[in-house]
Amino acid sequence: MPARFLEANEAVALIEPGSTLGVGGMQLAAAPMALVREMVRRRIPIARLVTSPSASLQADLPIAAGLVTEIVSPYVGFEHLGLAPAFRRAAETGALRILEIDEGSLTHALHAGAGGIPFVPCPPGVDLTDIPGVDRELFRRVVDPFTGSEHWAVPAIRPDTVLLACAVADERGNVAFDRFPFTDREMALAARRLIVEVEEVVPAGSLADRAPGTTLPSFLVDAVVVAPGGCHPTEYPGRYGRDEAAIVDYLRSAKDATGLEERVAELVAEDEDAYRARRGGTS
Amino acid sequence: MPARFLEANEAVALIEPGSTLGVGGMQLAAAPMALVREMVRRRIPIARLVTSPSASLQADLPIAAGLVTEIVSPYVGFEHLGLAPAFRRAAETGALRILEIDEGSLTHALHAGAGGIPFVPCPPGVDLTDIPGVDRELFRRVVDPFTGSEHWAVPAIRPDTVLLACAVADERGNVAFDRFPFTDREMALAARRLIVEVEEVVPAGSLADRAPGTTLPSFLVDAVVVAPGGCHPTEYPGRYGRDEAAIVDYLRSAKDATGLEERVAELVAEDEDAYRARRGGTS
Amino acid sequence: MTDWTATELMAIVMARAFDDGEVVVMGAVPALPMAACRLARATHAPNLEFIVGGSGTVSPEPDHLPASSCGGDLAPAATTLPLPDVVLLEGRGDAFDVFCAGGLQIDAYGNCNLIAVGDWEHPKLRGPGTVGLPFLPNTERSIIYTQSHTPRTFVERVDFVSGPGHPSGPDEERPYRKQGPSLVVTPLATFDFDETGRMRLATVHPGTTVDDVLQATGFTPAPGPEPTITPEPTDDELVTLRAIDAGGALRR
Amino acid sequence: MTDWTATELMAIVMARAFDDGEVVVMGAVPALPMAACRLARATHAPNLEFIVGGSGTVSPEPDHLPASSCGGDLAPAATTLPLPDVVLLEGRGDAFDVFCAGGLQIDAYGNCNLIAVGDWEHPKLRGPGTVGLPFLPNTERSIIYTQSHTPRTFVERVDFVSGPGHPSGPDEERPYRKQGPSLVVTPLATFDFDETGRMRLATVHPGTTVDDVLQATGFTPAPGPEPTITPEPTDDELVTLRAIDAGGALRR
Repeated sequence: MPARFLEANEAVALIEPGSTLGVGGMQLAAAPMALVREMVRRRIPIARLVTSPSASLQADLPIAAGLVTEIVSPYVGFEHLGLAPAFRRAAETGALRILEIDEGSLTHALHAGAGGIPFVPCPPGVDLTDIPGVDRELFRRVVDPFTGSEHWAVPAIRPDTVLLACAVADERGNVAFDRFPFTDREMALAARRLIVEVEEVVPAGSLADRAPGTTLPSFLVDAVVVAPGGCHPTEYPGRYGRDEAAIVDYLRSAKDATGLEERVAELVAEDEDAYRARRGGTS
Repeated sequence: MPARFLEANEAVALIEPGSTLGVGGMQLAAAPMALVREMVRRRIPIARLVTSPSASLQADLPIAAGLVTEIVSPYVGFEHLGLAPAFRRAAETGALRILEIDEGSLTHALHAGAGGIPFVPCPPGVDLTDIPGVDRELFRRVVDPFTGSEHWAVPAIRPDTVLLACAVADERGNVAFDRFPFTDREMALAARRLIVEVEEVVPAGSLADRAPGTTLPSFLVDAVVVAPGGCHPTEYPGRYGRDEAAIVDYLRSAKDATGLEERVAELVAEDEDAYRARRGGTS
Repeated sequence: MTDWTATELMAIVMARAFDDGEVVVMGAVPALPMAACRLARATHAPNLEFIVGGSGTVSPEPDHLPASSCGGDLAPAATTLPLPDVVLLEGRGDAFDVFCAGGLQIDAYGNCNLIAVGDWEHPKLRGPGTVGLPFLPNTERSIIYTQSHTPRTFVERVDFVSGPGHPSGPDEERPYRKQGPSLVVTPLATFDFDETGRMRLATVHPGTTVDDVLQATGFTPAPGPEPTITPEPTDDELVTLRAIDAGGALRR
Repeated sequence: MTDWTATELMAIVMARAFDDGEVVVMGAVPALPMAACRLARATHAPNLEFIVGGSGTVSPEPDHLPASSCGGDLAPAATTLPLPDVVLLEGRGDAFDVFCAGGLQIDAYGNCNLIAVGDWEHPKLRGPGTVGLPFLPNTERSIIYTQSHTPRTFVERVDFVSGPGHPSGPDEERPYRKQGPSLVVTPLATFDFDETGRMRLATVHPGTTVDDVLQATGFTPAPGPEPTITPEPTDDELVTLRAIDAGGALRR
């Protein structure tokens, strides 16, 4: 069926409270913040948050709002701008369970989830770290039936719902990425339910010239939310840059726990239109 | 290092006799025939031929020439034009060892080879077929350490050399696919040595606008051979169609074994320029 | 209009079997299932989507019916999935609704064989190979079609299962199987499956008798309701199909 | 010219350490290693290629040094690898020559820690996470760099190994390890590694004393040849670097 075009509040209502949520976007780019903000406004609790190999505000904000019980992420931070304040505090106080994982194991686990592959033996590398030793949930030993050698393995990951930011949707709900798909397509293919925020809608047929691997057909997309500039304060590569002042402001507010709480309260008190008006137009 | 631009005869000389060779191209499209023909002319023996999920002449011709000991392929045929005569005869006479595999298991095995992943447990489906039961080399049982359930698994596949057809190379040896990459990129990433035939060479920097997933950087490419129309008689999608008359002619010649032998002898007696002149220009 | 070909009727019968909103996958030699999908989209199933084999094209609408599943003439398409993604989704098992498949042999339980007739080690006829048929059980249901309705094609038991059908006995456990094969379409007739998973004759095409069909079938179909006559193509179906098949691929 | 910054010197030292034809990978906050790669390409290593983190861009040449590894300003690039392909190649282990990495903690054997200072369950400082550092042993060698040369960063033993360095004893078997960490670059000095895999002081930067470096280092480096003074940037290196760093990212 063609994807449905929904408002952000309708779309995030599809997230089952207490389920596993995947959020796309990498480092300071392409975070589906319009959807994440709406989820925070509606205070939807997330049992397990799965991120891209590197997440920033799309992980830190829901953690700041106290909505996340467990996280599967190889990185939550703000690159040159600093550490992730809510993630860090929650980790240090024990308020957040961290399922330690690295970029490779996560990418392969999502690929396995996308393909009905039950688990994946890990390539060399992670076995020389302390990562697989801290938790038996994501890493277990397996014997290669062809060689007899032993490896760490990770289970397939299939988030119940995945939130992504894409560049455009056509009128039928096919969506397209721009310059960098990151691991967002793997997460999309692994999703049981996929919600995509897009910068704009284009006529049906407009995506026909896009290269394979830069689009997702509508039958994989459950809902499309039109949210121009919705990645703010992260960037959408090639469309608009990140708002570093807004990110720095967020990080500063986190100097104490109440500062972050105020930020979350501020967000909850307004809708996305008000947010967009307040921050001014980056798009 | 930037890829070297070589003549076809120099490039195929990189194939170690008796090694594992991967050949790209899917069904009747994008078969790297200029390279395969040159390999046949030089009578390079292949211990194990690994194909895309569906191969045609790039598999049948080396088999017709008696160069192939074993094949790993989910399909060798000519779609609407008929069965693969040399493959069929060699299978029926026992002259060729077939390592039975399906599209999914092969694609996952190449992906594993590309990623240093030792083996892959198979998704559901192949376990309900007779395929895993006929040979222990490509399929063995493995227990999922997370659930305890049993699955078939396939080992990683890394061809010693891979031959592919791409659309273009830039002057530094970066290469680009056009409309359909098929599984050629997986095979390229799994290759220990990669030889690419291209339709044309474009200036350095020309591929900068190509989408991720439609190019391969030069450091993955060992040799580039410029061979316009080199996929003949298969097509290069979007550049030229297949020469069905030439394919049908090949299939007809195969009515008896000597007919195919004559075809191979004809090919060996001429170089690629002469071949190109004889067939006339499809490009 | 009555001058339709058996292949056109097959396309029309398959088109009728698709529901709106379904996602259909097909493999090599896609003209017939592709015609069926496009006809369904043009009539009762505007939201059906279909994926053409190795190309990964999604619902392409070229001005003719391509003979190959990987050709450059599979354009334009709304989007294109890289083939490895199609493979992933076939394994995932909840992305596709209908798989259109066939075989050198098709048996009474809907198992398909594209690998070998006779003993696998010493085949009488070596087929091309199975490609994606092992993924058949992962789609919600499958439609089997063949243009060769003979006792050599329709056998009691395939010599090699390369595309799994229904379990053919209580000892066969298939825990994740979905509906499995639901329809078989040939130039002579259509079959469905009874509750044991055995094929039974559903309809015979106009001009064909039940006896013709049984003679051409290498096994005894399960008993079932009296076969009916396959409804002829309507004028609307034929006109629409021929606009899709401007090149006459189904009329040769 | 003598008005270079410590960061510029670090970029120049790293650039000198690259060989022509090598393929370099880097992660988040790429300005410094990217500057080094571009400087190397512009001087002695025209065929060096580098991949910038999550973007997958190969040898991008924008008119400045981007602060983020995933930004749209990483353009133009000759080609771009999808991130999942970079991950595959990192696991394959023979595609990349040099990995540029760092850590919250770096220990005497070149192990890096981006995960947790203190006990993992109750960390004193929780780091962002390890991203791709577990793939460090799969590149031919690695260059470790950090702008924080303090006893808290340079420790005898990291609290958590998230980026493997040299085996730190005979009981540690690392069968597929390659050269491992080969160079450490800080604002004060450079280190290499002795045959046991332990870090030793190689050069101290102009204006810094050996004592300064030892005071800033939380472990005793292995004995080795007398440290020399890091060669100052040449005029050519500085001019070329500043053309690459038009935005002055390394001068702040």
